Amino acid sequence: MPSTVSLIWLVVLLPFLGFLANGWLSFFRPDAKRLVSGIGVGVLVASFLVTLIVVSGLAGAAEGAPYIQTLWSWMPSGELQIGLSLQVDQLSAVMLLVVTGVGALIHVFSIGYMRDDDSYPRYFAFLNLFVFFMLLLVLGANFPVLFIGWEGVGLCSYLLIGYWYSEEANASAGKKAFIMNRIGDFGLLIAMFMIYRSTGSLNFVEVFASAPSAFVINGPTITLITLFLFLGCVGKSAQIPLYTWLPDAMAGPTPVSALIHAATMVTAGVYLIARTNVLYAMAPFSGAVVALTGAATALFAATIALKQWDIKKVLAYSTISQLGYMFMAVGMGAYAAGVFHLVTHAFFKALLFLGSGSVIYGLHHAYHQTHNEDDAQDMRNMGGLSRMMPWTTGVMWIATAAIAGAPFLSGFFSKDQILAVAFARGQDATVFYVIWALGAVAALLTAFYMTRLMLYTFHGLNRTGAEELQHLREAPWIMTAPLVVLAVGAFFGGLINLPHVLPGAGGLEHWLEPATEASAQYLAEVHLSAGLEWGLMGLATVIAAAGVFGAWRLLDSDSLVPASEAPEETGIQKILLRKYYVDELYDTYIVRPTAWLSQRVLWRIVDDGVIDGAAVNGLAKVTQFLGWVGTRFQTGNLGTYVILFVVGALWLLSATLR
Amino acid sequence: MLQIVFWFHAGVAIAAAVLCITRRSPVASALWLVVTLFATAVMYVLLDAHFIAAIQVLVYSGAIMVLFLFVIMLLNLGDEVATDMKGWFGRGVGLALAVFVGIEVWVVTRALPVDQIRLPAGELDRMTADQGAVRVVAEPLYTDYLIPFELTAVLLVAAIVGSVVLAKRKV
Amino acid sequence: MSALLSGIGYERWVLDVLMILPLVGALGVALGPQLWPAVAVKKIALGVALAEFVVSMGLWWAFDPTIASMQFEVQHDWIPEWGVTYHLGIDGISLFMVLLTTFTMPLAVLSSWNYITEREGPFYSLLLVLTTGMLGVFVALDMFLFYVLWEVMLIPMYFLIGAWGGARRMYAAIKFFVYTFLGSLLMLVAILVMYYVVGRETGVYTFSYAHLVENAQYVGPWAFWLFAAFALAFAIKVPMFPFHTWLPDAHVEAPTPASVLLAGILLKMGTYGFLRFALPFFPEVALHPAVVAIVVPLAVVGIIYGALVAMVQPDFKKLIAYSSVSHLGFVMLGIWALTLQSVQGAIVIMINHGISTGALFFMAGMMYERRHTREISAFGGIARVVPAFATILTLVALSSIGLPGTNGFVGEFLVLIGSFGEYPIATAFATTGVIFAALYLLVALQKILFGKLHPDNEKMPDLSVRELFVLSPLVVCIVWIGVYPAPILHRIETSAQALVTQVRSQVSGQTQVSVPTQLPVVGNVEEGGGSGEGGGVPAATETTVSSLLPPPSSLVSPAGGSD
Amino acid sequence: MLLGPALGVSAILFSIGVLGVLIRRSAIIIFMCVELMFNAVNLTFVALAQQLGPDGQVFVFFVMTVAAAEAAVGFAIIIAIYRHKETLDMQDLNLLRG
Repeated sequence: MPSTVSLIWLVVLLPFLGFLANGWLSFFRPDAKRLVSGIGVGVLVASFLVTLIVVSGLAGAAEGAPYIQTLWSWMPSGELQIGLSLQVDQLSAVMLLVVTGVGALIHVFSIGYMRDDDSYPRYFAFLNLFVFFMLLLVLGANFPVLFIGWEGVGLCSYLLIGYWYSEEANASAGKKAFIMNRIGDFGLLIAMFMIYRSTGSLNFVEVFASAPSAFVINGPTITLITLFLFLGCVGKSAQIPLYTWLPDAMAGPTPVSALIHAATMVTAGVYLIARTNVLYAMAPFSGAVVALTGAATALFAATIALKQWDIKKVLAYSTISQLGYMFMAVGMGAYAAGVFHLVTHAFFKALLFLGSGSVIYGLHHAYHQTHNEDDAQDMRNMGGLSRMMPWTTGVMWIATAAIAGAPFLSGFFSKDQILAVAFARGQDATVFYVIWALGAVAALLTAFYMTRLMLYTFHGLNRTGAEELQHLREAPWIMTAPLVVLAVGAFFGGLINLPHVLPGAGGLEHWLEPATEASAQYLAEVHLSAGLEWGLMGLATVIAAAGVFGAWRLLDSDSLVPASEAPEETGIQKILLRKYYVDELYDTYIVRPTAWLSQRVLWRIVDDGVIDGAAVNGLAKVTQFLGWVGTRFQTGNLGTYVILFVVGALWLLSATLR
Repeated sequence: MLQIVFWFHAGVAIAAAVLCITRRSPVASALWLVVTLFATAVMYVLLDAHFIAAIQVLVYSGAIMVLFLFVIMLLNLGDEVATDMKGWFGRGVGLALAVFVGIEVWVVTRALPVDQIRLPAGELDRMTADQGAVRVVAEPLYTDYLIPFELTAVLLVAAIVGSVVLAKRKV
Repeated sequence: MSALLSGIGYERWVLDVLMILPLVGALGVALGPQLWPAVAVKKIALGVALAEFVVSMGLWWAFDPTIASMQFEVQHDWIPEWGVTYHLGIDGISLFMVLLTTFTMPLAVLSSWNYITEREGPFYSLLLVLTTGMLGVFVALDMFLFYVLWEVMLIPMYFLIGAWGGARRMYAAIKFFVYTFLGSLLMLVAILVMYYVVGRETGVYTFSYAHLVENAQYVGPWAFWLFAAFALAFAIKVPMFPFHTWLPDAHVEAPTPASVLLAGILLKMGTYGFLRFALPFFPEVALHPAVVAIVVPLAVVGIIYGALVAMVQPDFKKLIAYSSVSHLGFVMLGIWALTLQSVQGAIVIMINHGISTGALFFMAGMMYERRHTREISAFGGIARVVPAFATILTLVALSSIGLPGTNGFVGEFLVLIGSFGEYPIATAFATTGVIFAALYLLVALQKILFGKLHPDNEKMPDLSVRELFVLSPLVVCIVWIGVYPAPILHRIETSAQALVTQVRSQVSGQTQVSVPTQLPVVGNVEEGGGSGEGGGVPAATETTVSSLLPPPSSLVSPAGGSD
Repeated sequence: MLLGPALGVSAILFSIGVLGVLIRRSAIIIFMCVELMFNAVNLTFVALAQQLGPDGQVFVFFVMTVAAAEAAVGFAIIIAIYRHKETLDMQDLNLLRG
């Protein structure tokens, strides 16, 4: 390995220093916004540059083995030796570039978006901390270090969702996210324990090396391990059934949604499965479960996104849906395709969120000027914004085209590859045709709801109100510049991994080969004739076009009225709007019964009633009663005492008689 | 002869004791108690305890009983009319218990295994004759029982101080 | 550093000094107002506590982590006729309990600075006497001395709760005292039985821990009952479900420093007792399937139950108290799994719990000082007015949740990974504790820190310098143990390994022990028609219990009358 | 040989003392009965001393001393009580009641 790769510790350290500095400033110099943004963005840019050096060093390396740097021994205990170790390989390099690159852009955007916030340093401190943990997640050389990052990003997500904590709802949303993540973490922990029990190690390299001998293919152990790992992913990446936190997480600042809840953290589950590809390859059943869950989530979330009015909620469900695609891919063993979609999604979804952030920012300012209390995120209050926000509209259309699958944009290639793999796998097992079909329908819906979002927001009649219209402006350059950069990425991102039928194909796939080759032996070769591949691409284009055209024809944005005047929804529309009532179901059947059990049964009955009341105080009562019986002899009358005394003396005397 | 004297005084002692606990007036009770004490003193003499008999008369009948009468008169209890005797039930219980006590005490004292350590017959009588009635008691008192003896002095001092403090009117 | 320490003969006097210094300090505090009226007693107490801490810090360097046996031993005759000695020593298991105690004491004194305003002299005196008792329990190597010190720490705590506590302090104090005393009396009986039985068999009547451990197999048929007595005493102290109900009352009513010591140190005595005494004395009983079938589920039930009940507590201190039940469940699980990782993890949790829960109690006390209520609902949105407090409370809560990177994770992870190999199902259930922990603490955090600011809280002052001094060492420890626990694990490892090996070897080595086959098995309760009213405690059948009892002849000569 | 009769008489006297304590309520009479019991015990001592040596007589001496001390303190208490309560009836004196 070239020595430049050993700089990897610096990549992790820089955001942490940023966190410390900004955290310090938030207490002692809360008004030093220039300094804060300088530090906050500076460390990220520096981290990105170091990442470039590291990755170029890695690219130049001859051997394929991952580079491992042990900073210090973390938890040494007998044969369990856990070091605080970083691992650089091709997979983590991709993640590194996404995290630091997209992260830096979002940091820049935040300077503008959060300009007027009261606790600006705190925001950047949290954001830096998030990047630190995210880097630790993707760089961890063993499961526990990955877990630090895994939980750490969850923590930052919690802190940033509840960033405006004065609103009860925001704090609740953060809490919900953390707890749902914790349910997933439970699975991850159990998986770790099982892995340690089977292989005697938790270091990636050792676990993967010993996996072929430690596990039986499709055996119960490996299946359980991978399913528990997947539970972790489900929590973190918001898949069915633990997805409900992500829409609520939109309570956080929009750049946070872009960074954490679209581009990086939520994709950690995909990363984890890609990282443990050997294990999943050995457990085809789990792989199918993953793929099916992904496909189901992709479709399910897409249907909900059809009917949401909150612009960020649409994007949130879209994110869940797109994550479903990624899980489809990694579940089927198409790790490169999954990571590819992860990368392209990071670009276009970050762009969509930041674009929506730009809209919300503009609207918010307009409302601020006119003291309007309306919801600045409801699409019914927007409309026709393209005139005021040409840049935002432009880049948003690029992102929409990318996500909808417009030919030759990034999303087109990445989504197509996933569906192609599913179709190809369908030749082995019919279930993959089902998955393909689900994915294809979800793709149609994606194109539809994204077009709907664009139409309602930027086109048609304006519904903001005349006075607000005077104050609507395009966002400052510090916000639009990152949008443009991301738009370039969203447009050309597909080039890194073109399909086989095109020249210069499979760049990312080749790059990732060292990280995924160990699993290749367990996976069936995916065969797809060139004609079929072209055909699928054509079909994807048709689907996308149908979605966009359908939205264009079916939706009548001119008939919309502002949110405050909108009539109550009915029927299937209401069900979709209320997200199939899943939150209510969870509340009725899980949250409330648990609370009731704890409060009424465990605390009041078991603790206060049985243990304390019956057992402990009961014993005390018995003692008290015996004592009371004793006091009955204490009349205070000497005569009684004398009689008792004589009786006692008699008894003692009689004891001496033989 | 000895037997007759003993039994006569035993009878007197018991009769006087019964009268003592049945008289209404405390003064009468006290005087009957004195009679019992005197009769006991005679029995002491018959049991070769001449010094103790003398002390009995001096200390008990003389000092302590005078104290009794003194207190009775001081508190003006002499002309008490209403009886302080308990009711029939109380008396029945008392009598039953007392009978039991008597039987048990008697049985217990009878059962003492004293044969091995018994002095030869008339030994105490001879010692009294040789050493004098006082020395028989005094010698163990000032040798073997010196420390208890001194402790009684402490006890008496404590009793004196205690009674003065108790009986004194609040300052 | 260690050369310097051995140069001043540190290893010869350190334990004596640690034991005596607080007593001298207590005397000084008691007499202080007469002798030096100008000096406040709390300053004397703080000085003594700090001196104690400084002296004990030397242990960190002087301790030799490669030795499994006792170090820094001191031994003096006490009652030679009965074989009672004043015998102290430290190994890797007790080292951190001692350091935790000396570390917590100055903070406890500092936290009482303004909280305790009346009868300061007695308060600080009791606090210092308590120190000696607590330290002594952890370092005593003589069962008699251990018992005496066990009681010594009980009495000051009774007075601390009873005299300076909250509204229901007498109820709480008496409950605490009676509960603990019940257990400790049973333990005394067990100690005496061991003393006589082992003495009779070996001819050496001594309370020496080493001697008793070596010859504990002579108790033979008594083992189950002796183990039960020890286990009950320790289980009450831990406290294990269902012996935990004294804890919420005592915690809630106790003044802040007493709560901290109660949670931070006293609870550890139970788990320490299991590690030091109950397991090494009676390994084959402790690890018998039937006993395991009781203890391990109880530990797991404690984890989940404590967390669930904590979730619905309206009183912040009570919430922390129930969370202690949950945390100590992990420790019990780790102890019973008896692998190196789980035991190390258990000890680390013991340290962590002292730090994190201690910090939580300190902060509950600070909240109480500001608002004179412990109701969670009285707060809300205070993060805006007290940012430093909010930051530290969040960090401490996260540590209690067991977030990786904080100390809480290290212990829980080691316990769970070590236990998983032994009891996979139980460990899986225990792992759900990480979800519930997040639940109750985040709910509380949200209600206290976030949401709308109540007008009553608008004037709330942020942390004072003194309070920062109390909390910052704890915060440093939380992060330090979270990211670099290796030095601590290193010091524990040899002793923990020795303990595991010793206990395990005795279990496998003694095949002729008759007790295990006769113990009641949870599964066949109905066999003897025992319609026990249930609740996890197996209703032993008539026949099995009587077969556990020593035969009548062995009541006189328990080991079978070889003499 | 007067040991047997003496012990018998002493048992009877003792029982009469007990009876007195049990059936009388006046503190001063009860006090007298206690003295009576002392006396009965002394008689036992003396009777046995004739057989076993003069140590018994020494004991009687001690008993008398203690009795004297007891009488002194006892009367002091009686006087104090009477001053306080204007009665010596034991049934009215229930200060021991908790």
